Amino acid sequence: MHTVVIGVIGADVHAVGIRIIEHVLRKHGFNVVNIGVLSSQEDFINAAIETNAKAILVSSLYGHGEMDCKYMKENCEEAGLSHVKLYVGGNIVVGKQDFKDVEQRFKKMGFDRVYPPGTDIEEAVEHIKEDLNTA
Amino acid sequence: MHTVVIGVIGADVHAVGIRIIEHVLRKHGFNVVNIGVLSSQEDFINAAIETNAKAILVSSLYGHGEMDCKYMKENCEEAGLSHVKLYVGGNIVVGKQDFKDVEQRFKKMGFDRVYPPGTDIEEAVEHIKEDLNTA
Amino acid sequence: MVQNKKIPWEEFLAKREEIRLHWQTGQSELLDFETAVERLKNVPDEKNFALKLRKAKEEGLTLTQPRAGVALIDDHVALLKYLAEEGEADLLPSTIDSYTRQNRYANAEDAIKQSEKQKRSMLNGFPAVNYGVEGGMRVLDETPVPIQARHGTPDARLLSEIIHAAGWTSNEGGGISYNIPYAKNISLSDTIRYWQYCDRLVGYYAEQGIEINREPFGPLTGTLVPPSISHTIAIIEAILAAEQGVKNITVGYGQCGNINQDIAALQTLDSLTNYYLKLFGYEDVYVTTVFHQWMGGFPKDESKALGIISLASAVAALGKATKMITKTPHESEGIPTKEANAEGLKASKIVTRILKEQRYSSSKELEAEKELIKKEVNAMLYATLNVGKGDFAAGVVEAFKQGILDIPFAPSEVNAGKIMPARDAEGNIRLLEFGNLPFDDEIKTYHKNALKKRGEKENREVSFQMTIDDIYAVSRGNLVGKQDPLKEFKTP
Amino acid sequence: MVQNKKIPWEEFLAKREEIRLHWQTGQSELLDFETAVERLKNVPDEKNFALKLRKAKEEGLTLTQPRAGVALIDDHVALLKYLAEEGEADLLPSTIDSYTRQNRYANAEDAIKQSEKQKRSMLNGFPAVNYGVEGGMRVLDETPVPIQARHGTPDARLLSEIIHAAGWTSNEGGGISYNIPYAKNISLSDTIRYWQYCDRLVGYYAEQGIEINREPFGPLTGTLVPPSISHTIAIIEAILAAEQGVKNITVGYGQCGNINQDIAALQTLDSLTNYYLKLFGYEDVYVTTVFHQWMGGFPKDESKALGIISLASAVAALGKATKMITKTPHESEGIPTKEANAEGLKASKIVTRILKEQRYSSSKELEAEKELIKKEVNAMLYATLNVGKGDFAAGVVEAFKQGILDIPFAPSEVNAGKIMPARDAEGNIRLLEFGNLPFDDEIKTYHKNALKKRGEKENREVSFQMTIDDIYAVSRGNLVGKQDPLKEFKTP
Ligand code: B12
Ligand code: B12
Repeated sequence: MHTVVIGVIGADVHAVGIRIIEHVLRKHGFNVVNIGVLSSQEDFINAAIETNAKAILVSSLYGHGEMDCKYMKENCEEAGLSHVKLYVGGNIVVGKQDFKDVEQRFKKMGFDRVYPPGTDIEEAVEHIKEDLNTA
Repeated sequence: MHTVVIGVIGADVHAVGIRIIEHVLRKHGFNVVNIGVLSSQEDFINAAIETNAKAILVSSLYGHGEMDCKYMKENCEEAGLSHVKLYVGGNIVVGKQDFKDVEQRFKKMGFDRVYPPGTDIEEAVEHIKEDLNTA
Repeated sequence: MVQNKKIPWEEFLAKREEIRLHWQTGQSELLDFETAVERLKNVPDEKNFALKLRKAKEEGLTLTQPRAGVALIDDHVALLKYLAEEGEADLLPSTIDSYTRQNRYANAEDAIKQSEKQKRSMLNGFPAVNYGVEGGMRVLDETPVPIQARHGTPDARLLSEIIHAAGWTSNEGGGISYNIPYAKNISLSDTIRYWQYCDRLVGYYAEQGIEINREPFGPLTGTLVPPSISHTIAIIEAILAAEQGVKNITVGYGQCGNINQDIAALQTLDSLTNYYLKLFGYEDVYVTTVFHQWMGGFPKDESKALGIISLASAVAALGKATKMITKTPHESEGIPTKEANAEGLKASKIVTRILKEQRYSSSKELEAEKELIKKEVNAMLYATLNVGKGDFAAGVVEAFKQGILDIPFAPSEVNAGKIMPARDAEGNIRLLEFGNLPFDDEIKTYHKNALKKRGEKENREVSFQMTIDDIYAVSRGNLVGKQDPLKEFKTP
Repeated sequence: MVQNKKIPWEEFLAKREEIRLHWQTGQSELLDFETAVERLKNVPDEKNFALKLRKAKEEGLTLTQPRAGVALIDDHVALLKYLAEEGEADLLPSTIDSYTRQNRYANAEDAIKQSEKQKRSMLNGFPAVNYGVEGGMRVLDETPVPIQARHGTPDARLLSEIIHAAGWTSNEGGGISYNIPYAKNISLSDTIRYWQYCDRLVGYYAEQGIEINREPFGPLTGTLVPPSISHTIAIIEAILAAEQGVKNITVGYGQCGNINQDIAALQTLDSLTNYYLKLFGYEDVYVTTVFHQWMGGFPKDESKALGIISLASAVAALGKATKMITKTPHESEGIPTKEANAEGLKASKIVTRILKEQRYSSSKELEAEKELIKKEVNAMLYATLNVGKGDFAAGVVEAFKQGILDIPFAPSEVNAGKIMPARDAEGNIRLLEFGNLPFDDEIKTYHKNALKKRGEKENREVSFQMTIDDIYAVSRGNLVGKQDPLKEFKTP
């Protein structure tokens, strides 16, 4: 049973999506650590260390995601979490932007997978299973 | 008191606008000859000859205006009505087209003034007064 | 004198031979009844218009249907496909061009050629007669949902033959509704006879076990038509169709704008049509309703147009219309692009779906409006029957002559044109001039008082100027027309 | 223990000194009361938010107001101008960014710099504290209609000082509504105190003859909140504001989706707020209402989004909301472009204008829903007052602790989070789990029966899965969430 850390980063209080993500991941048999809204990078990293998580799912809805996620990969590596997969989704930038651009920016920042607004979480579940089982 | 012939050309049955045009032109003191809907070029020309009209207002709503108005200027000239001003308005082409193009096409066909969809008839009244008094 | 009597079969067949000569496509062997019946029997249920309407009514759904038609068949097919896929249209039309509507097939042929040359549609619709049964079959085969011909053709006999033989299972029109708003001086007796033919054709197919839907054109001139008037015409056309053997009829109504009046209209349209059909002995006709989104002048702004489209959709859904004809953000400008057409469809779709579980509650105001509509319809129907000496077909001709039936803003000279509508203070369509409508004093007083109240509220006289203001109102963003005090007329 | 008592003036002034030190812009001389009062007195009537609302209510109009805010002031001004001119917005906002909302002014400063460099807004709103009174003045002076700050700030004291001194005559927020949906673990006592301060400030200006509008944030989490719960919070916040001297209050409500429930909610929001204000001794408060267009997840398709926006506008107009906060076709994606924002505004505008003469008729169903809301609100208010030993401020803190007040899907740990909503068969929001809400058996049975009926209709159990389906429903084009039978969960 894989452990994944989920939460909403930065000064973001959108609480609905993460609750459903938790629910769905649990139904799929994951051990889910939900650190909730208004979580800092440190909160994610500490939770991942403590629970020996294999993946971190960062949710960001409110638009400041790009700034909040800066150096997250580097900070993970520094904390010894280079092996932990990084996912990000929600409305991760300000405004309606071309998603290919956005995806590239976040991949450059070190995220393994980047999801556009309104992604069906079931879709991501398939990816997580894939990524963690081959890892 | 100037006489103007108004009507709706071709196989077009849109009857509301022309009725209001008649009403407004009357209020402004014109002698209005309304030949109604489903009028051919000949109907317009005959009415203008009979009533010694100074202007013909062609209304076309249904989209076939461009075909219905072909050679209208030439036919007027042939009938000895070179001096009669030609106006056209309504939804005179098929679809939402750039109006500048449309205007040019109809001016080339010999129309003195060309009006876009939904033109306030009061606006045209000013033009008609201008054109007929200087003519 | 035209009569409401089923056309004898031999007479029909003789006429048919004649009509097939009107244009070369009439001679196609695919028009032979055996072939046509075979073809129609092979239309799958999900592409049968009549069946899809039945299902929707049972489920309480309001289906969406656009207007659409272009000159060239390839483009027409692509357009319809797009509207079904991207626009999620539940039903498809083929709007027929205006030359075809006037039986000017040679003009249409020219325009097809011109369109090919100029690579853009020079026609405001699809010239179905010119493309013939083969063309119609292709359109149906390449699209995923039922198809209906929508037009405005006084004499649609050849057109109707062609589309049904092609497998199209619905046809819009009627002897009154495709004459008075669409013609200048064609006799009503003629158009009623033409449409009796079209109905007889559908009746024939019904006898072969093929259910084809027929739809009188509800909104008429689309311009401030009081519900009772369009209802009366719809009910008469339903009766005329039923006599010829039509078993599946959709009666229509165009949005007025006051929600209470619109819901009252939709509810009574269904109940009264059923009531009078049964009363006059047509027991087994399946009746559905169609709501037309605002049929008058639209605002130029596309977002505002979508606002009106969505509002109309809410009314249709709450009033449980079986289907709804959608408009587009390009309405005020011209025939829409396929994208604009799909936009109107999608906005409509979500609103009807969101509201599908909801209904409009009964209220004092709703019941009062329904009562008024019922009384008015009843008065007009009985007066029509009376002057027809018990026959609706003869009655219609005479009733129009006398102004017992009268449609505002109609181009037809057959129409008296003596009534004048205007909105009351809440935006209900009332009458300013009654012409010769057979209304009693109670009804007339009701209208007069309603308009008087508006006059008082706006501090002006009740007059034709109100009507003019109301005609412009929606395109300028209001329902009840505002007088423009800046606009004073001066003589030149 | 926090109490519902007007803050003594000396205490207020002392606090004020402290707060002005929170960020450098707090030290501007324009914040001195004499200057600020002068400035506010010179705001022309047509730019006074409170007065424009009064006028609209008297005329029965529903005003439109967008959300809008960007990082850079030039862009912000241009944006607001565009929304007033092209979008025809009746009222303007300045939506404040999320760093400012968390009082992280240094982060905001960074983001302003980054935005300048990258030439695009890196903030989700306008950082009004960083731009100070001078910035706020410029925004008001260069735009044509009243301006309100809209945010979600638990501690908005400095922000409120700055915007009012700049001449902005309305402020959204409240000690509950800007805490529970917008924070994780800030104490309610604290946020109530912070907002008592903001209200006291408005009360002070009122004493100087300056009418400033205050608006509790109605929709809370925007996610399946039953009307009685948001009403209860709105009424308590109105009472808390009135105690501090606020005289012009707009209570709010977010569209649920069932029209009957929405209209019942709008009508009771107005009547109950007035009733309880008077009951508790606040006689001279002018109450208006705001309707929020659908606050949950939107569909991706822009036409569909406009469909929902227009439907919401119809409800607002029929329910006679004084104003309406509009959404945009970009809602599901991100902060809208100015064009998209104007599209939402224009669609909204025409619908409210078309319906301005119409009202929703009373019906059995409407009155039943109103009764239910009234009973529930009454139960929650009295239970709150009871645990507060007669004091609403103390009562709120205790009521949340005990779950007597409970908001679904709130991020705050102060909130019990024990209730669970779901829609009934007609799309009304009902409760699946009541937590510790002080409802009697009659009320609970009503909810249970309603949900049972839905369960029967859909042939499934009443459970949290319904709630999840309902959360997704509108974004997928329905109101009542459909279970997806294809989607079976498998364990990895
Ligand atoms: C009402 C209406 C109908 C009614 C007409 C009833 C009747 N007999 O009058 C009905 C339902 C019957 C109808 C039928 C059709 N219609 Co129609 N109709 C309209 C609609 C909605 C409003 C027209 C109207 O009455 N406006 C109110 C009056 C007051 O305004 P107006 O007509 O624009 O006229 C004013 C100004 O334009 C100006 N003006 C007009 N002419 C002139 C001329 C001059 C010289 C000047 C200065 C000014 C001027 O002054 C007038 C008074 O203010 C318009 C779309 C719209 N505008 O929103 C479509 C529209 C005109 N119709 C259209 C079409 C295609 C048809 C049909 C072919 C197909 C169909 N939809 O069934 C048939 C045509 C039948 C035929 N053979 O003509 C198209 C035309 C498309 C194009 N040009 O690309 C339109 C634009 C809708 C659309 N976007 O598709 N229609
Ligand atoms: C409800 C809502 C609110 C509520 C939130 C209540 C609460 N505490 O939860 C309230 C009203 C309080 C609110 C406030 C704000 N909001 Co808001 N909000 C929304 C809204 C309408 C719906 C969000 C939602 O609950 N959706 C339902 C859930 C189930 O879906 P979801 O959140 O998208 O999550 C699903 C998927 O995206 C995916 N997913 C999410 N994260 C991740 C991560 C990974 C790794 C994966 C694989 C998948 C995934 O799975 C989830 C479950 O299916 C959205 C717009 C929309 N989507 O229509 C705006 C929206 C998110 N909000 C927005 C903004 C700007 C704000 C505010 C700043 C301003 C304001 N409007 O007041 C404040 C922010 C406050 C703050 N500090 O965070 C913007 C963000 C803009 C941007 N990114 O450019 C949006 C997009 C609206 C808009 N277009 O302007 N909001």
